[in-house]
Amino acid sequence: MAAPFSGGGVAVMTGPVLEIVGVSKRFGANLANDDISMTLAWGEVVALLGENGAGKTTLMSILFGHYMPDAGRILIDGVELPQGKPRAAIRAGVGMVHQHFSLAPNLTVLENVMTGTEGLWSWRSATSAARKKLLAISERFGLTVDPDARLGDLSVGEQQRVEILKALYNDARILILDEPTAVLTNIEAERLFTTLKEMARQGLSLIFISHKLDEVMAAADRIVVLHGGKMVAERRAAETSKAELAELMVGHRVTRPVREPSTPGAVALEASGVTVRIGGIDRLKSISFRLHQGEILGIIGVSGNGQAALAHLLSGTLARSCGDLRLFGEVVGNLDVADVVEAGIGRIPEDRNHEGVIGEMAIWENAVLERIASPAFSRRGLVNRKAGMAFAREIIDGFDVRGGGPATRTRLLSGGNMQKLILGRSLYRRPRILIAAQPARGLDEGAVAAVHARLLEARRQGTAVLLISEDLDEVIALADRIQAIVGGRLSPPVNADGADARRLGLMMAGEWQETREPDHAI
Amino acid sequence: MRFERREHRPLYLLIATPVIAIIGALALAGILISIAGAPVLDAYWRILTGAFGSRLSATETLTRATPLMLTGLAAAVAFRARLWNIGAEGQFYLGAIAVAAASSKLLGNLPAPILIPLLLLVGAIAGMVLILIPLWLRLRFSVDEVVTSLLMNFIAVLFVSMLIDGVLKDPLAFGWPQSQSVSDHAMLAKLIARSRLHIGFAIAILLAIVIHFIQSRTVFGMQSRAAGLNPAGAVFAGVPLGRTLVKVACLSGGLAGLAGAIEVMGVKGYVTTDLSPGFGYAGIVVAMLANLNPLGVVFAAIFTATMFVGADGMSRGLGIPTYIADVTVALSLLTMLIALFFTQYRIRR
Amino acid sequence: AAPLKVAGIHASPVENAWNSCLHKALQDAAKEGVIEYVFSEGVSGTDYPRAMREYAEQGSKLIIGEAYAVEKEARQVAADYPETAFVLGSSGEQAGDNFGVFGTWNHDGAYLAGMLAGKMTKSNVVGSVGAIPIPEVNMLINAFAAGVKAVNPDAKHLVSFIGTFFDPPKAREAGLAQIDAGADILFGERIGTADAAKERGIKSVGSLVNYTPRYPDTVFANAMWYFRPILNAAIADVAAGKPVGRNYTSYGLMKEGGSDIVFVKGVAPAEAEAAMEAKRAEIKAGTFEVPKMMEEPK
Amino acid sequence: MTQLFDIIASAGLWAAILRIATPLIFGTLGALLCERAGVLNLGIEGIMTFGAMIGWLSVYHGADLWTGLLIAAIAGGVFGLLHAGLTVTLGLSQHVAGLGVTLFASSFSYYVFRLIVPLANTPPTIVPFQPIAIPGLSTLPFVGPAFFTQTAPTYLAILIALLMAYIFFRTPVGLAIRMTGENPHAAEAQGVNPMKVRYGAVIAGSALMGMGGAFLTLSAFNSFFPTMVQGRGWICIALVVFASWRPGRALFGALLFAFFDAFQLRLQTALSGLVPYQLFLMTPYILSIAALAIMARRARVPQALMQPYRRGER
Ligand SMILES: Nc1ncnc2c1ncn2[C@@H]1O[C@H](COP(=O)(O)OP(=O)(O)OP(=O)(O)O)[C@@H](O)[C@H]1O
Ligand SMILES: Nc1ncnc2c1ncn2[C@@H]1O[C@H](COP(=O)(O)OP(=O)(O)OP(=O)(O)O)[C@@H](O)[C@H]1O
Ligand SMILES: [Mg+2]
Ligand SMILES: [Mg+2]
Repeated sequence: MAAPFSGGGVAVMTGPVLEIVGVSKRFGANLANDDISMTLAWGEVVALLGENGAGKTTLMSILFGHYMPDAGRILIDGVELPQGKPRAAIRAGVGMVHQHFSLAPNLTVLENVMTGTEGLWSWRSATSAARKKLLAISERFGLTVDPDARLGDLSVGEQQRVEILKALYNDARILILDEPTAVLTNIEAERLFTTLKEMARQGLSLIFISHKLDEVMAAADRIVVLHGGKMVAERRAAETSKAELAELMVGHRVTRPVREPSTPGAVALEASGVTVRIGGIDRLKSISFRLHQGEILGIIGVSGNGQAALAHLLSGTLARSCGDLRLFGEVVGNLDVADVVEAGIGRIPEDRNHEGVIGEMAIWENAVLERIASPAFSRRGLVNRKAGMAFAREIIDGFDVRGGGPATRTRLLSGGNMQKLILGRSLYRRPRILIAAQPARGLDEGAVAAVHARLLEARRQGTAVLLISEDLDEVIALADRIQAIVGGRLSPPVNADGADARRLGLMMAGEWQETREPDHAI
Repeated sequence: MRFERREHRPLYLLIATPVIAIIGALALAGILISIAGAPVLDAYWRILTGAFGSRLSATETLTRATPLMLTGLAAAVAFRARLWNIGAEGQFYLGAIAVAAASSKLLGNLPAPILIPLLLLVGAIAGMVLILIPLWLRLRFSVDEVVTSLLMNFIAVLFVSMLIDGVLKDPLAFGWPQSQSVSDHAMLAKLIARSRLHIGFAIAILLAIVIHFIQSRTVFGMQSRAAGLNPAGAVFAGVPLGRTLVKVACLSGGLAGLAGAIEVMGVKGYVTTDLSPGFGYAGIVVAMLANLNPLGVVFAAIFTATMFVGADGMSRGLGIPTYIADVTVALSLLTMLIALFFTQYRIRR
Repeated sequence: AAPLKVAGIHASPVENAWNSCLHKALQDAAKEGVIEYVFSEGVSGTDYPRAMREYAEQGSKLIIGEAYAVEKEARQVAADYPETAFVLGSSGEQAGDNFGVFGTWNHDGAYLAGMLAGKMTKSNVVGSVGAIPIPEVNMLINAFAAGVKAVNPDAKHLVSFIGTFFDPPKAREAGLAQIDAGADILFGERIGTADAAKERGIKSVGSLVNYTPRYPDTVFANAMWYFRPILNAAIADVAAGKPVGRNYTSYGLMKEGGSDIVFVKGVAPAEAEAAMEAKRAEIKAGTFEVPKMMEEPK
Repeated sequence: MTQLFDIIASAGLWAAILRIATPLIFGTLGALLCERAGVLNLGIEGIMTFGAMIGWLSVYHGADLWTGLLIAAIAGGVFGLLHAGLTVTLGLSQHVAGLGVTLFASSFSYYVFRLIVPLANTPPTIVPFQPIAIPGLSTLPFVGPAFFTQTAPTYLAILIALLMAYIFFRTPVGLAIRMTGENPHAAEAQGVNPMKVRYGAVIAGSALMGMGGAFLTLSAFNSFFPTMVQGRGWICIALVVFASWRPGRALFGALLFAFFDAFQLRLQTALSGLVPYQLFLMTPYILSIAALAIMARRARVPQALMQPYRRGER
């Protein structure tokens, strides 16, 4: 069957290209997909929307054959797809761009693209024909890459392109993109959507997953909303609004706490001209900021622009190459984690599973690990288990951590509860400074509200909060002042009260020069 | 058929699986025994009595378990921190030769109460030195230590072979490549007279208890566990990763070196290149059987030695090939590995 | 009398030539009803003392084996079991009443084979492949070299040691290396040497057991060693209740019938064979003694 | 000095190098194939032992030599299946499973051998592979006797090395194997079943190991005896690293190692042990570690080596 778009002309097709019928999937006790049915028409762009954990990736993985559904069928052009066979899906014209890249850094672009595209048992790879085809596709859709470059040497944006090229190379007629813009800069994201629209015009059918409502409204023809594993709504883009979508996603109206006006105190943390270089690349380029007690300073930006380096620097896990750091007016040298904890800096890491907790250890161990050397939890190298358990219990009670006692393995907690545990251990001692990186990422609306309330309470009590977040609404709601981070540089701060999304968007695109205005706060 | 991770490990499984594994291993060994034409039930009985049926067999089993406990602890300590030390065999030999060298060339004249602890320390340090090379390569060049520590084994044994053929060669050994003997007063006292069981056995058990204590009660134990389970998380929580790994490595290499030292000072008295019938490798087996638990290592080592000594004696009694002993041990390992897997996973569909 | 309970403990697999000498003698004695024979093979150094103890406890009256790798411990075991007689191959001395030793002195045969080889070599280079330069191996190789030199003072003699007792492919490689270095007759102290000779179509001399049936056109002479005389002496001592704590080596000498040369007639020149036979008679008569040179051959 | 030169210039040395290298070539290629698919196979030592035993036993019981070699390959494959079952299906830690396989396969070989072959004065023998003089080439001076008078399996080993290089870098299945070793998730996403690829690679690789073992008893020597593999398997594991996972370099590495071994034996004959032979034997290991240290920087190690792939687990 020839790919319809490869003819270049606009053919007319009737009936859906893809039908998902009654798909269910259970992980342990967790029903990730609950009897989901949806369709996709030829040349259509559908956005799949839902909170984290709503089951979007799971549904797409089932469609692509990574997971076996517990129930349900997938039809392509009316023909049922065998379950659990990515190869069959590829053959039927499904291409998938994964949420986490699946590429081999040691192989070349061409090799990455070619894998699995020929019959395994041929005596020769048709390399030159493949290169020609790859170049043709990349030219046609404006996705330029060097076919012979080693993949590991490419930038994230280029790798994303390779992911899409891989799908297109297989003559995909249905392209699934799982959060394709999560790691892209705004400009890259815009370019991507231009390309995607062009593909749709040429006859490709697309499903993309995104948390960014603006993108969804701009690019999708139709929007499907999942909630708690169920499909809860389906809307034409023209007939809905961002507000409606938000409510559909969450399932109910949630009132987030609001920031009350306050007067910030003394400067708690000051950076001037700080540069962080990792492996020859400047992740932070001479950044400066001041963080006051009793205020929340929001750092916005598209991920991958230096947020991680900033958070790690202030968390004591990264050393700076040059510049000054002052804590309460005193210049400090390179901080390690012990110094940071000692200085009363609380930390909420960006990646809670990877850094925030050690899943196989008990809750109490995770609660005390960062302060295990302090006399509160150990003496002469011996762990005071009793004190640790008591501390954990206080956090569990005080921060409403549900899902287990102090001795429960932390891995068993859900994301939101894990986050509450981390929040609890950082805030319990009333830190003077709190570094919060994406504190509400991956949490459902209720948990988000709880986290926000905690952050505002900390602010009220005089803690200086540095909030690093990609979520503009969150930052606007919480922060007193906002700075944008782009390519390792920090914009001058703006007052949150006067800021709107459009202007912040421009800042995140690096265009603060034009919008510069006097800094009121200082 | 897929495997799904268990969220909870029911107690009955933890108890039942090793039993099932042992039964499985014995059943498979039984097939081989009956192929050799020997009565299987009699063979099982002889394995038991061969390992524990007399004062001799019991002390022999425990003697053989001693180095296994120490190399088992060496592997367990390292593996728990995800440091894949496959080099216990080399560390064992280096510990052994260091003791022989120190005793014959340097310290031999010291009185026993000073000499013996000093020699044990020397053996342990030699083991540490050897493992620090792969660890350094890992920390400095991110070279995986599985292969490097494995390679160090061969270098170590060749090094020992060179020494016992050269500077450390015993001139009284009629040209045999063997090291000079450790002084008589440096030999470890016997636990039981007229047997080979020496106080090294008690030292090994004591160390297992100490290490259990370290792992479960100390800051270092908690930190090394964290480092093993999730390095990034450990770093974020302020665990000094490099330093922790160095300490773990020293503990692991030290235990393996000590195993060599104790084998020389407790049993053999001098070093040859066949001092170890693979104690270093068997230690990995023992550690896995014990699920990396230090107290479990004591039992796993005794179990392994029981299987070996018992099956060895059984083969002598029934006149079937001696190699059945190694086969039985290997089968026990394989069945135990599979059984342990099913304590962590269940089959789904 | 009831047959004596004898146990054999072999550190190597019994295929190893030396062990096979013991094994065969013991099996023969068992067949004749003189003894009851049980054995273990491939017993590592760590396990060897245990095997000794186990047999002692199981009631074996005489234990035959090899103490080389466990000299110290073997004597310890013997001291612990004074009721059991131990007669082990050893480079050391006997100990106490119940620990006897024997060496493997088949150097007479090696000397005689050397006399044949010295007259046969065309390249005037012969070679020996040995295990490890221990006294008994040295003595054997030195005797072969002495035999060669006795009839052909100009001949060159090459030596290599493979560093282990049982690694035939390695012995073969060592043999090939010597052939490449010019040798045209090889003395194979170790099994595997003759394979090299066979491959290159040259002649070779065997040691301990008769290799001629295995390599018919290659091995023309063997320095045989028979364990039976030693075994018989030990059995007799045990039966008579006499202490076995003595050195049994001499029972393995040619003049005692414990060793000899076995050769294929007509391969060596007739006069060489005649000269050799004359020497053989002298040795048997005790009028000629082959020099015992224990130092490492160069 | 001239002595050294004589040794190096002798055709016998070079012929010996190829001969000593052959089992290493087989074993290294086998281990390399497994590792390229992401599976470390420390079962190699035992698998080679079993191959040596079963290959010899088959021929001893009347099979012809090639059948013996084939049976050794199949037996190797069966142990590969065991290793794959433990490491691919169950995802157990690869080095522990591998050590288990080695422990089992070697002791099992000795046991079977002792059961089937009666005790004898000297090990029973078979007629091994005979050197084949390649017409035309074998009569060339020096080069002929050095390189073109080997037994058939030696030529086969070299052929397989070249073939494997071709397969890895020129065919779709080679790419699929490499992708699986680099990132099984990516392979899966492109319709390549990483489980199947790993099974295939481990079984085929283990079959090569079995053949390497069989070479010892069917060509290098003519009988089997316990412990005859003598650590050659571990050397192969080192050589894979030394070869930075490339078949061509594996060939070179095996030859280099064999050079040290052959040279050492000859040097001993010539110089009677002025340099401890252990130093020579150590060299390849030290070189391997050095190579690893240099290469790890460039991160050419198969990225998914030793990482179990479990479907649908994240
Ligand atoms: N392999 C798995 N094993 C166990 N649980 C899983 C697995 N994959 C997904 N889940 C669970 O299924 C649910 C749905 O996950 P899924 O990845 O589909 O969410 P999502 O909507 O894609 O979220 P996100 O926006 O974070 O990508 C979650 O609760 C998740 O924890
Ligand atoms: N890879 C996995 N394997 C097994 N279970 C998982 C996995 N990922 C998630 N789970 C389980 O799925 C459940 C939901 O996980 P998820 O991270 O989606 O929580 P959540 O819905 O975001 O939590 P909350 O509602 O508290 O915010 C939890 O019980 C978690 O333990
Ligand atoms: Mg969620
Ligand atoms: Mg997702």
